Amino acid sequence: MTRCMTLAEAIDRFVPDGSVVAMGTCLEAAIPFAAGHELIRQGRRDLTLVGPISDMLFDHLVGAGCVRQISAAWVGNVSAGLAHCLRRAVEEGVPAPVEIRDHSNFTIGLALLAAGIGAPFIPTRTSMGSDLPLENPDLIESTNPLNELGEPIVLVRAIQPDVLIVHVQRADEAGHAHLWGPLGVTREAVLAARRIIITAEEVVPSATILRDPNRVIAPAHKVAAVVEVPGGAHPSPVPGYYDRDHAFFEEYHARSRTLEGFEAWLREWVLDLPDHAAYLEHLGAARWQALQQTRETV
Amino acid sequence: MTRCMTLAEAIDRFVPDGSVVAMGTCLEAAIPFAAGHELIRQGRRDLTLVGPISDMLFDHLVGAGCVRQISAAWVGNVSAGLAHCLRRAVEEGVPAPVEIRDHSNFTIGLALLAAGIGAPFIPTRTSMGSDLPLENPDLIESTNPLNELGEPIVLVRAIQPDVLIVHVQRADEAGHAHLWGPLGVTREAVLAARRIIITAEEVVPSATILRDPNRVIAPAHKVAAVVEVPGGAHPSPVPGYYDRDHAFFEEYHARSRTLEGFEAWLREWVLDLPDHAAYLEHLGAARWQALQQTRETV
Amino acid sequence: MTYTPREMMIVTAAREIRDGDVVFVGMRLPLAAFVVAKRTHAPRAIGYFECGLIRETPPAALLYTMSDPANVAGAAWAGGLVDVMGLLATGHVDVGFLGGAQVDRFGNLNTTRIGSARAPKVRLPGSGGAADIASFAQRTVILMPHAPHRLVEEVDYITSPGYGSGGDWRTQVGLPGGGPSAIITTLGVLRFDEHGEAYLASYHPFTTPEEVRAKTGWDLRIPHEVDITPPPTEAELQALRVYDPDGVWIGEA
Amino acid sequence: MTYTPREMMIVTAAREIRDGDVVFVGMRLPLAAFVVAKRTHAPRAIGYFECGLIRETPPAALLYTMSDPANVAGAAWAGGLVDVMGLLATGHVDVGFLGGAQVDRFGNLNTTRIGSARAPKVRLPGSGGAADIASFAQRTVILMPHAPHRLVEEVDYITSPGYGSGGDWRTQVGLPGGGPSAIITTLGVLRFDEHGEAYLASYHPFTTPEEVRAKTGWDLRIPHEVDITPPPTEAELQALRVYDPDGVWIGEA
Repeated sequence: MTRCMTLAEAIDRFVPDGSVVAMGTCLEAAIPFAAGHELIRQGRRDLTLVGPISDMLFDHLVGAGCVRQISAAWVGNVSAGLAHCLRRAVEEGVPAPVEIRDHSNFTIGLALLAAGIGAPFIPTRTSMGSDLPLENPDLIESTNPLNELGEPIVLVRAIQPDVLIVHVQRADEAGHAHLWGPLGVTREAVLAARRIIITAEEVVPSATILRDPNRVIAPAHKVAAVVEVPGGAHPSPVPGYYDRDHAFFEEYHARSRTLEGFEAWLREWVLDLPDHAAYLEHLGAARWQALQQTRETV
Repeated sequence: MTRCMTLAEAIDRFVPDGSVVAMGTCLEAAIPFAAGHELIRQGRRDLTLVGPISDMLFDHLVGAGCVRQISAAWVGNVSAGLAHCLRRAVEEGVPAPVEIRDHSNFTIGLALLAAGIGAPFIPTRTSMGSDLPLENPDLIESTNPLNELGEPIVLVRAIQPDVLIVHVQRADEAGHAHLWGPLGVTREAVLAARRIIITAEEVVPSATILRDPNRVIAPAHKVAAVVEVPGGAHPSPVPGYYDRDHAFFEEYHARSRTLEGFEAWLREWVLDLPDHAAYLEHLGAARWQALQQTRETV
Repeated sequence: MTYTPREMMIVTAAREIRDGDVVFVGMRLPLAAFVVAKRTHAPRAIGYFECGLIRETPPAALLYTMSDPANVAGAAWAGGLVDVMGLLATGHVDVGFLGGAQVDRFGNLNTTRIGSARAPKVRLPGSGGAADIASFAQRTVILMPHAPHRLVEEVDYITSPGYGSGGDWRTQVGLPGGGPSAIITTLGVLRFDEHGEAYLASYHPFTTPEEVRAKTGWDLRIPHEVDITPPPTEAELQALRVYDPDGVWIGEA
Repeated sequence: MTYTPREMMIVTAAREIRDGDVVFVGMRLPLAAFVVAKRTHAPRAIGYFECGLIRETPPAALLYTMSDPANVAGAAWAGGLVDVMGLLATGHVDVGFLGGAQVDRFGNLNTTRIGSARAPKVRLPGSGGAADIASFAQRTVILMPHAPHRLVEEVDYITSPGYGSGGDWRTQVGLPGGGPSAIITTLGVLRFDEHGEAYLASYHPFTTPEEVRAKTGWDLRIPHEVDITPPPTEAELQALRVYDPDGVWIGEA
C-alpha cells in the first residue's frame, strides 16, 4: 500500500483550517519548511502550532496570518535573534493577534509525552516559581498527592496535535521512516499526534527501511501521507544530507524586520513559487550544492 | 577512560546486598543471565528485583535466596510455564519469603519513566478495576485533578533502581553501548537507575559506537562498569548474535519443579562454575555454535 | 480432516481478527493465532508486541517468545514497551488477546494467584501486559482450555478486568476500552450479552452444549439456538501447521 | 594582548565549568564557552544539548545551533529532548548556562516579554530550556551584556527563577536545583550572598566598579575588596578564536 502523494495534496487533505499542528520537533534540525510554506500557499487559517523551539518557521506562519495560537517554548531565529513577525502579532496584532501559551522545552515535551501514553497530565518540578504557570492554563500548580507535606508540583496538561509534520532522511511508500540525528520531541510527538505527515529527502524501497526497524521513527499506520521533498528542510540542516544555511536565517531576519520587508520576502520565497522544486531552483544550484554533505553510511 | 572490569568485580563493587536491581528490561531478549548468575555466586541477599517480565532469571535468583522483594509484571518461564522457585517462595516461604508488588507491563514502564524524568508519579487509566492497586502500594487509586467530574485515575509511583544491569550487543570501554532489537523498558530504565552495569557481547573501539550515536542506549557517564561477556545473555537471544535456546528453558522448567532438582541445577550451571566462560564450556561448543546467527549488517 | 481441540481454539481465535485490525498479540498462543489470521483472511492485520515491536508481516519462523530474533527481522518498528503501550492506551488497538488461569462469567481474568494473599495456593506469573490490554483494547478475546476449575464462579484475583460485576461497571471504574468480546475455549465460543455476562455462542463440532455446561464452573447460559463452531478450514489448519510443524503451541495442553 | 568585552565574558563563563562537570550547554554563547573550557582546563567536561545530544568531545566546527550536523558527528549519545531533560531533572547537571533580556538582583531571568501581558512592548522568544535549567541544575551561570535596561530592579516576567525574592524562596516554592552561582556580564562577575542577592565579585580589567554600578539598574552592592577578573589567557583566547574565526559569537554585541 502506498501513502505517497504530493505535498499540496497532503496539506490539503490532512491539515484543515483550525488544526493543531506540531512541527519542528527535532529543534533546529530537519524543520519541515517546505510543508510550512505549503500551508502558507494554501492560505491555511486559525492553526494552533505546537513545538519546542521554532527556528524561524513559526515566524513565517504567524507573519502569513495562518496562526491563532502557539504552544511552544521558544519562537525566534536561533542564530539571528528575535522573531519579528511574532513581535508584530503580539505587540500590534499585525496581521492578527496570536495567543501564546508559554512552555519550557521540558514541559512541551511532557505535554506530548502525556498525550502519547494516554495520561491526562504529567507532574513535574520544572517551572515552579516562574511566571509560566501563572499565564499558561496548561501548566497547573498543584500539590503532590503522594507527599504528606503537600509539596508543590506542576501538572503539565497533555497536548494532542491533530497532525504532526516531520521531515526525515528517508521513508518508504507505506510510511516507514528513518530519522536520525537529534530527535528532540519527535518520539513523543509521533505517539501524541492523531496523524502524521512525513516529508522525506528520499523515498526508498521498504527493504532499506526494514533492515533497521530500530531507526523507524513512527508506526506506519499512523502516517497519513508520505511526500518526497528533497531539500524539504532547507534552510535547516538534515544530518547526513545537508548543512544549515546560516545566511538564509540572517537574510530573513534582516528583511522581516519591517512588515513590508517580510511581505516581499514571503512573496519571493513562498507565494510566488508554485512548489518546493521552484524554491530550490530559486535558491540556485551553486548555493544548494555548497550545503550538501558527504553522505554518512547509516 | 576505561570502565572495563571483570563481571565479578562489577557485581562486587556496584551491587551490594539490599540493592534495588533492574534486569531483563528488553523482556525476553538480551536478559543478563551471566550477571544474574554472578549475583548468585557472590551470595547476594535482600535484593529488590525490578523488571517487566522475567523469563526465568528472577526465578533463579529467588530460588538461590537472593531476593526479598520483586516489583514486576510477570515472573515465569515464557515458553515453558510457571516459575517453580517463585511458587515455593510465595507459597511455602522456601528458601525465603518474597514480597511481590504486582505491576502490569505498562505500570512498570511508567514507574521507571517517572523516575527517569524526575516525576513522583505518572497517572494512567490502566489497572483500574483490577486487583493490582488493591495490593500494590505503588499503584494508588486517585482522581484526576484536571477533570471536574473527578474521574478515577491510578497514580503509578516512580521506581528508581540503584542499579540497572543491561546486556548489549557491543560497547566501548568508556560505556557507550549499542543495543538494538526489542528495547522493552530499557530506555526508561537507563534514565531511572542510579547507575548502570553494561555486559556486552563485544567491547569494540569507540569509533564503531560513535559513528551511530542514535543507537547508543545510555549516557556513558551513568555507566559504572563495562564487562565483555560473550554469550552473557544465553539462553535468551541477542539479535544479530544468537538465537534463543528454547530447550534450556524447558530443561530448567522440568528440573526446577522440585527443590532438590533446582538445587542440583543451580550447582551444575552456576555454583560449581567459576565464571561465564566455564558456563559456555559446560554448555558445549556444538550447542553454542548451533545458536549463532549470521551477523546482521547493523 | 482431523484437528485437535487446541487447533480448533487457535483457529477460532484467529477468526476474531478482522482484516486491517491492529492486534495486540502478547505471549504464547496468540502468536499462532496472529500468524494464521495473517496467512488467511486478514493479510493486512498489524501486530503489536509489548517488547517494543510492530509487525505488518508474519514472522518467518515459529516464535517461542515475542522477542525472538525472528520477530525482530522484518519488523515495521522496533521501539520500546512504553511506546507500544502508549499506542494501546490511546485507542489504537482493535483487538487484544488474553489468556489466564481463571475466568468468570463477566470475563474477569486471573493470572496472578490461586488462593488468597495470605494463603496462596498457586502463585501464577502475574499480569504481564494483560491488565493493560484488558483496560484499553477496543475488544479483547480470551483463550482458555475449558475446565471447571478455569471457568469459575469467582476468580481469586482480578488481574485483567472484564465486565467486573456486569452492567455499566467498566464505565463506573473509568476503563476506556471495550471489554471482552469472546472467550474461546477448547470446547466452544462464549460471547457476552448486554449485561456483560457470558453465554455459549457456539460449541465446537466434537462436543455438545451439555458437555460445555458441565465443564463450566458457573451455571452457563445456553441460548435456545446455539451454533456449531465452523471447523478449521484446510487453509487455516495448513497455516497453523506450517507455522508450528513440531506442535510447540498446537500440541501443548 | 587585546580582547573584546564579549570575549572576556565568554572566557570567564568557560572558567565556571570545572573539569568533569556535566554542562547543560543550551543555545548561542554558551556553545562557545563550552568549547573553550573543553580545549583548556576542563577536557573531561560533558555537554548536554536539549535537542537530544550528549558530547564528550568539542565539535569539530563552529556551531550556529546545537542541532547543527557538526554537533551530531561524534556525539556520545543522540536521543531525545525528554531524555536529556530527564537527566537534568534527576540532578545530573552540575552547571547550566542561561542568557536573557533582563535579570534582577536575585538572579531571576526574563526571556519572555518586556512589558505586561496586556501591553507587551517586546515579545521575546520565551524560555526554551531556560526555565528547566534554572529549576534543576546544581548551579547556573547567567551571561548578559551589561546595561541598565538588562540588569534591572524588577524583571517584567520570571521565565527562569533565580532566588525569587531571596532567602529560602527556592525551597519554599519547591525548586530542587541550587540556583544561580554567577552573572557574568561584559563588565564583570556578580555572585550571590547568603540571602541570594547579587554583589560584584570582580570587574573586568577594562572597567571600574563605578562604571559597573552605573550600568546596573539596581543599587548594586560592591564589597570593599573586589577583584579584577583575570584577563583571558592566550590559550583561552586562542581556543575561542580557533573555534570562531569569523567572530560569529565573539563579534556580536
